[in-house]
Amino acid sequence: MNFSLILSNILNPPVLFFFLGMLAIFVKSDLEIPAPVPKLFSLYLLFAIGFKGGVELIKSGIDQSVVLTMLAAILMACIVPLYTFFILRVRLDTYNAAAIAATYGSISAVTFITAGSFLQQLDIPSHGYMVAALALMESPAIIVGLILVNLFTREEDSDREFSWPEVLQEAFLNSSVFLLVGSLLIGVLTGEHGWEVLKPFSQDLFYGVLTFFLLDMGLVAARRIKDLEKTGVFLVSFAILIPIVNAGIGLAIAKLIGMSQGDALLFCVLCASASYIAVPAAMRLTVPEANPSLYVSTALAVTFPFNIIIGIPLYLYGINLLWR
Amino acid sequence: MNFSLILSNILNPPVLFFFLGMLAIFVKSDLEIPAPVPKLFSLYLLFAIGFKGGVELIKSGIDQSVVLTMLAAILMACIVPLYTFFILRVRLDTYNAAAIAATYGSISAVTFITAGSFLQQLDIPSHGYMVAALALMESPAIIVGLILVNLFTREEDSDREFSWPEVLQEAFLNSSVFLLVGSLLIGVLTGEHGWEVLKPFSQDLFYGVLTFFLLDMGLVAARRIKDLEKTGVFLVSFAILIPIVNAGIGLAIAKLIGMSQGDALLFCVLCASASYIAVPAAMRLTVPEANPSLYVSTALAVTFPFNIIIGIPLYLYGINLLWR
Amino acid sequence: MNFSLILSNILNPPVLFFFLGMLAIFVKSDLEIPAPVPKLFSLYLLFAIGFKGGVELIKSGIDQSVVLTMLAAILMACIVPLYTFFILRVRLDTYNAAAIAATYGSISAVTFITAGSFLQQLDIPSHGYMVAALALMESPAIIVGLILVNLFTREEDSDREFSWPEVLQEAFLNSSVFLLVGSLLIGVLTGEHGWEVLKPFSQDLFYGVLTFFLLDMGLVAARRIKDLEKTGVFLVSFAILIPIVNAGIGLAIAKLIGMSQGDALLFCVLCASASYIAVPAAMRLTVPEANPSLYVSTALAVTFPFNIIIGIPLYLYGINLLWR
Amino acid sequence: MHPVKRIEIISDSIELGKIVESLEKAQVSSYTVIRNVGGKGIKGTMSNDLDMSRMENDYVLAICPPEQVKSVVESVRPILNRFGGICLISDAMEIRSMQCVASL
Amino acid sequence: MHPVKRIEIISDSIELGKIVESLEKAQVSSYTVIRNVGGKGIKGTMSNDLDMSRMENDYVLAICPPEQVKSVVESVRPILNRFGGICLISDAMEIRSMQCVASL
Amino acid sequence: MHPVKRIEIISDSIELGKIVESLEKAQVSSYTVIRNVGGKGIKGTMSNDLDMSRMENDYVLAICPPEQVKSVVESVRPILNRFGGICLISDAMEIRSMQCVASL
Ligand SMILES: Nc1ncnc2c1ncn2[C@@H]1O[C@H](COP(=O)(O)O)[C@@H](O)[C@H]1O
Ligand SMILES: Nc1ncnc2c1ncn2[C@@H]1O[C@H](COP(=O)(O)O)[C@@H](O)[C@H]1O
Ligand SMILES: Nc1ncnc2c1ncn2[C@@H]1O[C@H](COP(=O)(O)O)[C@@H](O)[C@H]1O
Ligand code: NA
Ligand code: NA
Ligand code: NA
Repeated sequence: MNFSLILSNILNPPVLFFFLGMLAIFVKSDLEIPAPVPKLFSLYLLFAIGFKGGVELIKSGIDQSVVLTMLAAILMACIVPLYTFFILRVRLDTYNAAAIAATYGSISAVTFITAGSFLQQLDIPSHGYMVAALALMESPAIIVGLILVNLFTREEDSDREFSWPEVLQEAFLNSSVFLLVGSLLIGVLTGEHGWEVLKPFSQDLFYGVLTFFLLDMGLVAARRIKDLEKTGVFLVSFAILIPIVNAGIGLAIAKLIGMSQGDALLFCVLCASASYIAVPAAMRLTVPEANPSLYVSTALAVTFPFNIIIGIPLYLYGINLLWR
Repeated sequence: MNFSLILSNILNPPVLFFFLGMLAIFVKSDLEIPAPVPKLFSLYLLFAIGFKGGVELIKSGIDQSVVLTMLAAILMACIVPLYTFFILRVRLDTYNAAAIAATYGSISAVTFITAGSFLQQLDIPSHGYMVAALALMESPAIIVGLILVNLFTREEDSDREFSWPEVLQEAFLNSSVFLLVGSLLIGVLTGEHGWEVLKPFSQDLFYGVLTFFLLDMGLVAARRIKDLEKTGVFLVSFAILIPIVNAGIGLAIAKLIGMSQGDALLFCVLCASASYIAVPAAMRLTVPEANPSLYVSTALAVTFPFNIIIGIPLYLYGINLLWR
Repeated sequence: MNFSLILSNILNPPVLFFFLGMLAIFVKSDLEIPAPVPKLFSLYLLFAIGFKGGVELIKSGIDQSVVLTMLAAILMACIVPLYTFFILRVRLDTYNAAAIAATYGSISAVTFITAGSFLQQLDIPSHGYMVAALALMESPAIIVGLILVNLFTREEDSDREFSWPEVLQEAFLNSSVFLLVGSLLIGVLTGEHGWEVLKPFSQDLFYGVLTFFLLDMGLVAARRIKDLEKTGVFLVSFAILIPIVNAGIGLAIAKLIGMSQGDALLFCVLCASASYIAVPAAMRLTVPEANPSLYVSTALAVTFPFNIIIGIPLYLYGINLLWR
Repeated sequence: MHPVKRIEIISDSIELGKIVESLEKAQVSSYTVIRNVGGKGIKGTMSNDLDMSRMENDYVLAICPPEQVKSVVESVRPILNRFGGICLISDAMEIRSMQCVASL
Repeated sequence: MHPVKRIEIISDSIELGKIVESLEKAQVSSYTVIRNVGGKGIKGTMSNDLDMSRMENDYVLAICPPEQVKSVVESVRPILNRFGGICLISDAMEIRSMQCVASL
Repeated sequence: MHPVKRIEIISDSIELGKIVESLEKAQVSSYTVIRNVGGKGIKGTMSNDLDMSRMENDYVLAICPPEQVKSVVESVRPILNRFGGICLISDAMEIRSMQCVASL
């Protein structure tokens, strides 16, 4: 049953340390992970999954299912911001609606990684090339978001001046995408041999770094929770319901193109997760009219914990039902 | 003989790197471990021993000897600040006496960890639940110290206003205690399974991180040595003699309740060590009248090196004599 | 053939990540390794090679070939700054010529380490005591450089006042030399036993840390490339040709005193590499008249990448020819 | 451009919470904090060497209209008196930035 | 000693590139940057908690002769108006240091 | 509140020891140091990219009574002349904090 899945997810060190981090804020402990450490850990995690993905990609080769998966990934990254924009527009102005839509169209690498370690724990296999899907899904939503802003604010606000080169720069060359894709390509280039020498660093430490990182994410998410008061009920419900809807669509597509169960879970998690790093930074720069605390807090304080704790086992439960 | 124990302790990489750190300051090398790294390493060490302790606790279960050990730990944490306060009162005012007493009533986790790695090297077993004793001994001394301040300064100084909730907060929810206890509980919850996946991170790196951390401790301790001039002969002798006395009392209690040799050493080290992290921070906040350089410098520049270099093998020598 | 060696060097994760770092700057990605991390990694690398070198030195013992190698190392560290000074004097003033000469007389530990991992990959053995040669070659060039400044500027500039104690301090007790030599001595003292316990930290992580560090070096080197415009063609050619010349001399000496192929490569790399850490810092303090962007940029943006990418396999190619 | 007051407070990190609280109490809700600042004062050197014990300093900069200074000083002074640290007030001109955040 | 103006700019890290550019455009080619500064402004708390998302602040200090201030302000103001942040101008005396770098 | 002078010194990290020494020589024994500050001056950009070579800057802030300024300037100037860096002096008011540390 679903609850046993949730339980076995929660009784994982990374998820428990996430709770511990949240608890630290609630009881006002002064625990903190000092400033550049979370950044270092996130660079490490991107490097490690990128590199591993590349090595596995070159081992498995590129066949039809890889191509289909990539197309599905790009498709979802483009349509999610579109339809969420119109939902958000009901209550919010164009700027904020577009920024939040872009946030939910993009992905959260840590949610993906946590789902990966959940699969590993349950011995459900998944393909290395899913990391390529992750990489492909980071950027398109940024572009879609900006097109929406341009379309719907053209007349009223004529002095908006962002240069498309700068936008493309932000979308495709921000540090997350760059390091992930770079590591993936290096994994492809060095293959099995490079893997052998880097394994103690990039594989053995992985789980521990993830655990520590989620401890910090717990601190960060809990600190953002008080922002939710200003955010309102509409956005909070949005931040829980839309991931489920997106995961549902992802699930249908995954079934349609015949993904394995493991890959399907990762794909659903990509669809369901929201970016709280790359997209917010891009939005600050290109849509400064939007309120960062809206798009950051919903993604970080609601959607991220929801996915980590309930979403992942829930989506797997759905997959188990459908794939049987 | 004792000297061979001291030698085998000193010829350990962690202790040698501690010396190297001190040497760097004495010869004015510009070696330094940049700012958040020592903090990160101390978080790591607390996480690692807490988690391991929790896993071992759930494996061994809680029996009478565990309960006796915990009671002994709390007892020592309460009486050490009491009697040291009156010794210190001979020469110091109430504020400083209470702050130093609290410092010596609490513990130093790194001294404990170094003792643990010393035991491991000599293949002397010890129980994982000693980490729980460590956790229990951090906070009580803070409370005792503040009660002493309140008792002995009530009339003269009526505008002292610290709130007990804030004090309890500082004592029981400071980052060291919180992370240690939290990791221990997560270790208990995830047990053997969690241990398996986190082992490469939390076990294999442990010794190396400890070594690097002690290099930094050497730098820190040596920088504090010049403060000792102002501290005076009384406090310096106190900082060497009291650990021996406390270890002696600890040893007697350990024998009484039938601890194993390994556990007895760890217990002695807990009694003998002085806090230079949690307690000083709590004292700064609650007894700002006390001079931090007194309680920090004695604990850090005298007691810590003494325990690391001479104390640990000395206490083991005593245990070897008594347990034979 | 040479090209296959270059290729097998380039298709190494560390070298590829170096390229990735450079690329990040060229395409203006915002990738960066936050501030104290590179410092931590360089401390780690010095610690790890020093410690390993010490352990291997005590295993192999000190025989005639060790002594010859050390003498050769000191010799090269003294003559390289001498003759390069006179070459540089053709175009530059005394201060800059001496500072750059000192830079090229000293060594780059990371170049050495990269060469070591290249050897390991090709299964070519080398001796641990080469680390001692590395340590011996860091400082002499600083002294030689300052003697040159003193000799050639005495009359014109009478208010130069640097104290020799301060200079010797900088030369022999700067953090790089201190940590390297300290770790080496601790390796000698603890031998096989210390190695056993520290291996997961100092050996297994080594390659990964090197890879990450080279990613940062790529960022750093590429950022310096724009400085080369001001530097001029003379210095850029110097920065490529002199390493080859120095490696050639090193190769001849290595052949003369009968080093193994692996040791010969490491020795050539030491001769060919230029310091961008210890010497620049010492020069800033003792020859502030020299322009740091000249000596740092040539060493970092030209010589370092040249050695890492082309130099190492080129020198090995030469050795393969001569040793056959 | 209009005249403002720069309020600078340097104190132990452990006081930061109280200081920020007292700023907010004095209606100063915008400020900048530089953490882990080294220094030496009456209590001796607070270099990074005790970083782990949270015994370094923090630097707080708050810009406010001249008329607010008095209430800030009254609010911050007791904390500094009790725990140490230093508070400076100086003059500056601010470039009024009129930010167009849609939702604010 | 001669009078100079201290220009202080506190803003989101993502703006740093634009701000430095605008300083250079106004012929101010010497400046100091303190990165990863925490703070709270109209946009809410920017503590280190989003460090990884580059959403902290940077502090820029540029010292320049009084006559340059106007062009700096004109150059920086549009950026602050668009992206937020604060710019202060105050007076100071500089100790003229005449550095003898041989090659400059 | 009483008037004081803010002395700000920005210089290469390698000079920090000498600068602090010269402050102490001029009887200024309280100061604040912000380390690893980036910047650009005559010698070019000193961003964090050479952190490991200790070639970043440090920022020193010392508050002292007006009458001490002259001796500080005389003490610090030769160092800046030789190694580069910048020294600023400005006015401020200090909130006198009377700390009650029992043992001082
Ligand atoms: N005169 C001063 N100038 C600059 N910073 C100061 C001064 N006095 C105190 N500080 C800073 O405030 C911190 C606490 O000061 P104190 O409470 O006097 O120990 C010191 O560590 C310094 O960083
Ligand atoms: N009045 C102020 N005093 C000090 N710092 C400020 C002030 N207003 C804004 N800041 C800084 O500038 C950053 C951006 O401000 P804002 O654009 O208003 O959100 C804040 O996070 C603060 O660090
Ligand atoms: N005009 C200025 N404004 C702000 N900071 C400066 C200025 N001039 C120099 N600095 C700082 O002082 C450092 C050393 O300056 P310099 O000796 O000129 O290279 C620079 O890297 C800057 O951080
Ligand atoms: Na998504
Ligand atoms: Na104790
Ligand atoms: Na060389």
